[in-house]
Amino acid sequence: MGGTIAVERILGEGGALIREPLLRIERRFVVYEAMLRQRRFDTIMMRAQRQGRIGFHLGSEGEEAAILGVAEALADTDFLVPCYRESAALFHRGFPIESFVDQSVGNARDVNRGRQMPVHFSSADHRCLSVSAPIGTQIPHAVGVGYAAKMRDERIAVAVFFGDGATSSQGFHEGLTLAAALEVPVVFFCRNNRYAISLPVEEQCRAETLVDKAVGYGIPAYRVDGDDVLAVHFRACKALAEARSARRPIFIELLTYRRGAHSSSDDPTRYRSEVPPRDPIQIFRDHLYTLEAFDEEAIGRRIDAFDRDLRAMLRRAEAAPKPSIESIVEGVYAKPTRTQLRQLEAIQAAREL
Amino acid sequence: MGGTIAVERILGEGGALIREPLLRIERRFVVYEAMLRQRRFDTIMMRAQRQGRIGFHLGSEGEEAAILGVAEALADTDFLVPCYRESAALFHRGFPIESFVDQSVGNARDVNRGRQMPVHFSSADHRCLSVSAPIGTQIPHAVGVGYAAKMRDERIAVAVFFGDGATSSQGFHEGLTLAAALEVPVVFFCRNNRYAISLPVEEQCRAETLVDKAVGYGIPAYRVDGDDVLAVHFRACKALAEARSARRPIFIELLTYRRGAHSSSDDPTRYRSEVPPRDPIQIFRDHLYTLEAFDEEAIGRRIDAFDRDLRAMLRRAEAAPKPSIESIVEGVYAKPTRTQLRQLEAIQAAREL
Amino acid sequence: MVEALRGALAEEMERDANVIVIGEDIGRLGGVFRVTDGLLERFGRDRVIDAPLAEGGIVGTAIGMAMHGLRPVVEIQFADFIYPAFDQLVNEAAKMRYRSGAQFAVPMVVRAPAGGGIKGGHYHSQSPEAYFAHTPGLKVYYPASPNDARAMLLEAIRDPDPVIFFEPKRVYRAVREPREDYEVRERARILRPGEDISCISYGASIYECLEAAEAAARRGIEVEIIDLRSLIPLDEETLDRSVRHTGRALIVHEAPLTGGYGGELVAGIVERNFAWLRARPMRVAGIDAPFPYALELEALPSARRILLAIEALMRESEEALPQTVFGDARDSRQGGLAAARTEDREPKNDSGVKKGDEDSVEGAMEIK
Amino acid sequence: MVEALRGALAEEMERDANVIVIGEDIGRLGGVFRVTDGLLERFGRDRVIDAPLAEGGIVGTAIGMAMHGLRPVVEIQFADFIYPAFDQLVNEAAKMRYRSGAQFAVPMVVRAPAGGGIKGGHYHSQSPEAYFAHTPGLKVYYPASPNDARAMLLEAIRDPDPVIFFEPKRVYRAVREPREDYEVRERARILRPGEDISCISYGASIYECLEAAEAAARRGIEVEIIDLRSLIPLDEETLDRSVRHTGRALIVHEAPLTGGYGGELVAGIVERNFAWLRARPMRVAGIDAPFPYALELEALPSARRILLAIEALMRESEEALPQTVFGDARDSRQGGLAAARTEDREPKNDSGVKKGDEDSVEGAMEIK
Ligand SMILES: Cc1ncc(C[n+]2csc(CCOP(=O)(O)OP(=O)(O)O)c2C)c(N)n1
Ligand SMILES: Cc1ncc(C[n+]2csc(CCOP(=O)(O)OP(=O)(O)O)c2C)c(N)n1
Ligand SMILES: [Mg+2]
Ligand SMILES: [Mg+2]
Repeated sequence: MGGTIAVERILGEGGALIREPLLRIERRFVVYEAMLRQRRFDTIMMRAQRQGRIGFHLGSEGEEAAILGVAEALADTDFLVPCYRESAALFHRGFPIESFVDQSVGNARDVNRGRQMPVHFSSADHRCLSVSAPIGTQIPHAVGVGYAAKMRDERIAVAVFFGDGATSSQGFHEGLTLAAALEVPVVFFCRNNRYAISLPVEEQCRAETLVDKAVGYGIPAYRVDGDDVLAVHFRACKALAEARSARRPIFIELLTYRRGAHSSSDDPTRYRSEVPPRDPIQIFRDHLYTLEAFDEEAIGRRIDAFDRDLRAMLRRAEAAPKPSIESIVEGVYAKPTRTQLRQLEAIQAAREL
Repeated sequence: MGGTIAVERILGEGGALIREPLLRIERRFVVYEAMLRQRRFDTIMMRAQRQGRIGFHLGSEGEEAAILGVAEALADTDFLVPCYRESAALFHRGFPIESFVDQSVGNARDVNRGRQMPVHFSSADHRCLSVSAPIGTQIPHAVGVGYAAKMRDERIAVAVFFGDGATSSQGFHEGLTLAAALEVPVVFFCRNNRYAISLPVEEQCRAETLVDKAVGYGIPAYRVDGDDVLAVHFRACKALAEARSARRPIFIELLTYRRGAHSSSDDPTRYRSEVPPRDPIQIFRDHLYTLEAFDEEAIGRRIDAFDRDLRAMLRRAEAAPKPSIESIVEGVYAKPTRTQLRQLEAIQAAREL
Repeated sequence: MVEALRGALAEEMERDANVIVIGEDIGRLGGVFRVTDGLLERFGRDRVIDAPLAEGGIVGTAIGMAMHGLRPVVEIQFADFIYPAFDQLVNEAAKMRYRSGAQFAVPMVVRAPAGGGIKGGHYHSQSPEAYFAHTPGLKVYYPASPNDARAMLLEAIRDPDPVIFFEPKRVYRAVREPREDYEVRERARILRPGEDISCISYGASIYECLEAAEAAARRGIEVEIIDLRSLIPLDEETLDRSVRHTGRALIVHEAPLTGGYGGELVAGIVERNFAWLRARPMRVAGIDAPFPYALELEALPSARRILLAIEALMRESEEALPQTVFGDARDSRQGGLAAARTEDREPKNDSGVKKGDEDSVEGAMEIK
Repeated sequence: MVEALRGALAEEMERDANVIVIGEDIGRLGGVFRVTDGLLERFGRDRVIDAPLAEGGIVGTAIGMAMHGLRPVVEIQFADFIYPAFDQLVNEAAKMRYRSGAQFAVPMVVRAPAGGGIKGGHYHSQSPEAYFAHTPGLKVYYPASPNDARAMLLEAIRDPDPVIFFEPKRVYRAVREPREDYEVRERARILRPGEDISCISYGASIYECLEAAEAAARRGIEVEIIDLRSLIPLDEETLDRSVRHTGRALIVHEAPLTGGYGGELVAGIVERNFAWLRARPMRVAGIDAPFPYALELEALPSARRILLAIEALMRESEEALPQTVFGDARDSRQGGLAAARTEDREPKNDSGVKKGDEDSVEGAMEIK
């Protein structure tokens, strides 16, 4: 049974390498910096939320290795199908952080036109599907995108993310069932951060591991230490390459831990008190210390600059105009209905009251 | 992985026993007779459908061993949660066949008051839940019944049936997830008859076996030759007993074959042409021949008598009045709504036109 | 109608390599109603997908396909089994364009045989269109005739938005008509012109309405029959023109009355045409109950029930206002309205109801 | 309202050992809105079940529980997440009693925080009541005040039928009132009596209606506000009495307009009270779009939009019929109706609207 699948690791005690990683040394610094930047980003955004400057935030504290290890392994042509916690992966593909901030504020510059809650990003330009709140629904979408790519004979892979809690959802079961039946180039990344809001994974699922679930679909599965960014990157590279060439689904459980609250609306002290495991940023740093070229100070300076930049972005986002009132009915259909136009008129009339 | 779980068998070549069954000799004759009766029942009902005397039928040809092996193992206090192919199990609990015939005709005597299609039986008196057409929905119901029994401290088990195709459904995934989390005394009987209407099980599911699916929920699983009634009975007895005492779910795959059409609406020649495996009735008969007390002729006479009885039941059912027009709105709610009463009036007025 | 649908699918699959069909038993078996019969042989397994028993997964996968360039046409075996896909349809497909600022769209069609009359009981008879009509972002089509089905399916596949496409299964084999190619473009169609009552319906009920209209005509009541064809978007013009002409509206659908699309139709008609109404609009609908088996014909809006409503509508508007106890009210109101409508009623050529034009197919269809 | 709901749950769990609660994060966390806070400690894990993330499984399991003697109360974390349970609710719970000839019933309550106004965007703001109101076999309750919530939740738990229980989450903390125990029994409630317009609503919109009514009153228009409380079954008497009294109906709800429950209300009101109407009924509803984030206040039926409708309704009924071009029509019709209604309007004590009776809570609630 799945419980016997070993957890893959590359980073050992004191930053030593257990096996050769696929991530080149220069890129390790880039990924590390991205992890730090994301941590800073979440901290500032969470604070902005507390100050009432944005309505909501949901961070990835503790899961940066799991997310960025995968993001680094993706080719530009691959699709990213996020859950909601993977903004770092989108940034890693070049999506401007300012655009995320605009989305969080919900201003007129937001690519989503202020229609979705913060953190519900999307970017067709970066081949990143649209985040939605309902859990697990994106999993079949990834299967469909993978199928379309296969039919169009594109040699790409689709990386879809979801949490441990999502493995109980309909989308998970139906997505994996269809993926196996349709033989699609999709890699399923299950971020097992041990909680679905307040429910520990052991109470979600009585199997020994979540990779056990993949067995039932006939999908090959791997367990990776999700706090070990080199291990995540290694397995993600292999799996994505296999998906691209052999065009079949692969399941990867990334074992990690949600260090922060579920979101800005959550108070985890109500339901847990355990000591968190070691921080993946620290784990990676131990390794980088063993590398001569590691210039921690330079990175620190850039992160501080980012900090200032982000604050400026927030200010600009707040200063930007709200979405136009027309945007409220536009784009529901390619062409608005008569009812929508009448409603728009009524809203405009009420505004002028 | 699941694929390595051996298929349990008791009936060997030429009717020899591979291991000692739990079914006592006298009861073997009873079960055999029930299998034969069910076969005859399905034949006659299918013919009645062809003649336009009933609107629909769905038989269990080839799956009598899987169904009756379980039915025989059930205690009267256990719950039966059927899919739609298990009328034999309900009859085995004492449900009058005439009542099924009334339901098939949809007359005023039908316990369901003519509201459901044929084969959508139910009997609270026999602790048998209500058949519904949507696939897999009954699986969580079984979990709920099991939970209620546990809360009420009843030492009973719940047997829920579903097909191979149903393992792709939401109800399956959610039912097994909840069953594991809530630790309920439910035994999941998956009748793998190799087809979901036209789709072979290999195309539904790429796992080697369906018991592989149980692994992902942490539910212990068994594979049984569903055409070997003694093996089915044996494993069902053990599992039901364990469910009753240890109050936990167990999954059993019954390997069988749907010999007939999916239902009276189906034409299997459109999608399959393979030679069916050996008939479970024949397999059991080989064994009964090795027993001295086996009186095949007496059984044959009783089946012929049943044949006549059934035809009489059909005639009586057809002669019985239709359900009352009031029944059309009664029982949607405990108390009809005003709209329903107005509708009833309009219908009555139209009738009198 | 089965042949018309099959022809439309084949034609569009031929024309556009991005069109694929997916559903349960649609390949080898050709669909339980044979709509997709022959497509597997012609277009191969990649484009004709026999899917596992998972409507949510099928629709969810089709959404993903549509987001990356394909034009999936999903078959739900019976509309009664669409609910496992409800979340994907309502929360995902319907909202995708809007929520992504039009970065993504879901050009997908979900076909589902709907309606009663085939002795299908609770789970092979439902008419769930109102659920989807209440979901902004989804279009809802419901053709009643083979040629409409053909034209509308082609338009639905080419539409940039997700379309829920209900097929009146009772009509699948019962109605045939010589093939004709035309555009529907989300317009309602006047199937039968009439002076007295605007009877608005869709799907298989159309045929009951036509039958009732024949009977009414024998009693001197001329019922105009409007087949909506597209529920969302709604062709308000055709409706309003007719209602203003007749002053009386009757809505007919198979789905349960309460909360059905008929409520929306009545509300909209009243909101837009109150001054023209000579009588309260009426609805004839399916009963507020799960679809029953033995008494299904009673549960359905039959020609008889429609005829009774037609008569009631004429009676009430000409003799008495409903439930009123004030004699003067009826009289003065009717007088007022009658006066008001003279102008509108007389010049029939301006009424928008062009008799015998290409939209009127009176008699062209035969029920078999 | 949170405390009222929590109190009702605790009271009923105390009284009846068969009552259990099940949902996501309802145990240790006490629910994301804290409605179930403290229940785990008080009633234990067997009766307060922190369920896996599977709404369909939760509801399906609750159905089974209800079929064998328990009284499950399900919490759906947000109404927006009820759709994975749609099949279980619509095809199973709703049909169980009917299809089994009353051998089985499903006395289950499904609680779901609904509605907008908390900056929840697409998926934390929806008002899906119309889907369930169109499903025979389900009851739909939608309390607006803490005491109603309390009374109605107790009644829902004791009801032999499945009840979908929407809670206006915007009101959870905003509205407090001194506890009062009374029966609701599926009756609507007149929150504010008025002569001129019957304004019918439910849920959080009630408060917008009240605000609009205040503003209207300053302009001399007296709006009667009716809180439906129970959508299914519907208290037609209270509605009809009020509409016959005022002759004008305004329906307000947050859900999108098209296909919303407002359509049913308008259709029913018109069907039953046509002769008494002085003007077309109007609807003020949420926009036909997924619930937006930044402009959510614009999307909602605000007091301003309601006030505009109130004014339009008065204007149209007194000055002109809508969209008509026939001067004589308006005049004669209005004359007729005005005459007709004199009798009904004058003896106010017979109108059924008892001012200041125990059903009128004007001013008792305060919005915080
Ligand atoms: C269908 C549905 N039900 C409930 C919720 C509320 N909810 C939001 S996140 C969440 C937990 C998700 O846990 P997991 O999948 O482990 O992801 P994580 O947040 O831990 O990354 C829940 C229950 C939802 N968004 N969608
Ligand atoms: C939700 C749903 N989708 C589709 C159907 C149509 N349908 C009826 S039976 C069936 C196949 C079921 O196969 P399986 O679970 O293997 O059971 P079997 O009939 O083989 O016993 C299908 C697709 C249905 N009843 N419900
Ligand atoms: Mg998690
Ligand atoms: Mg099968």
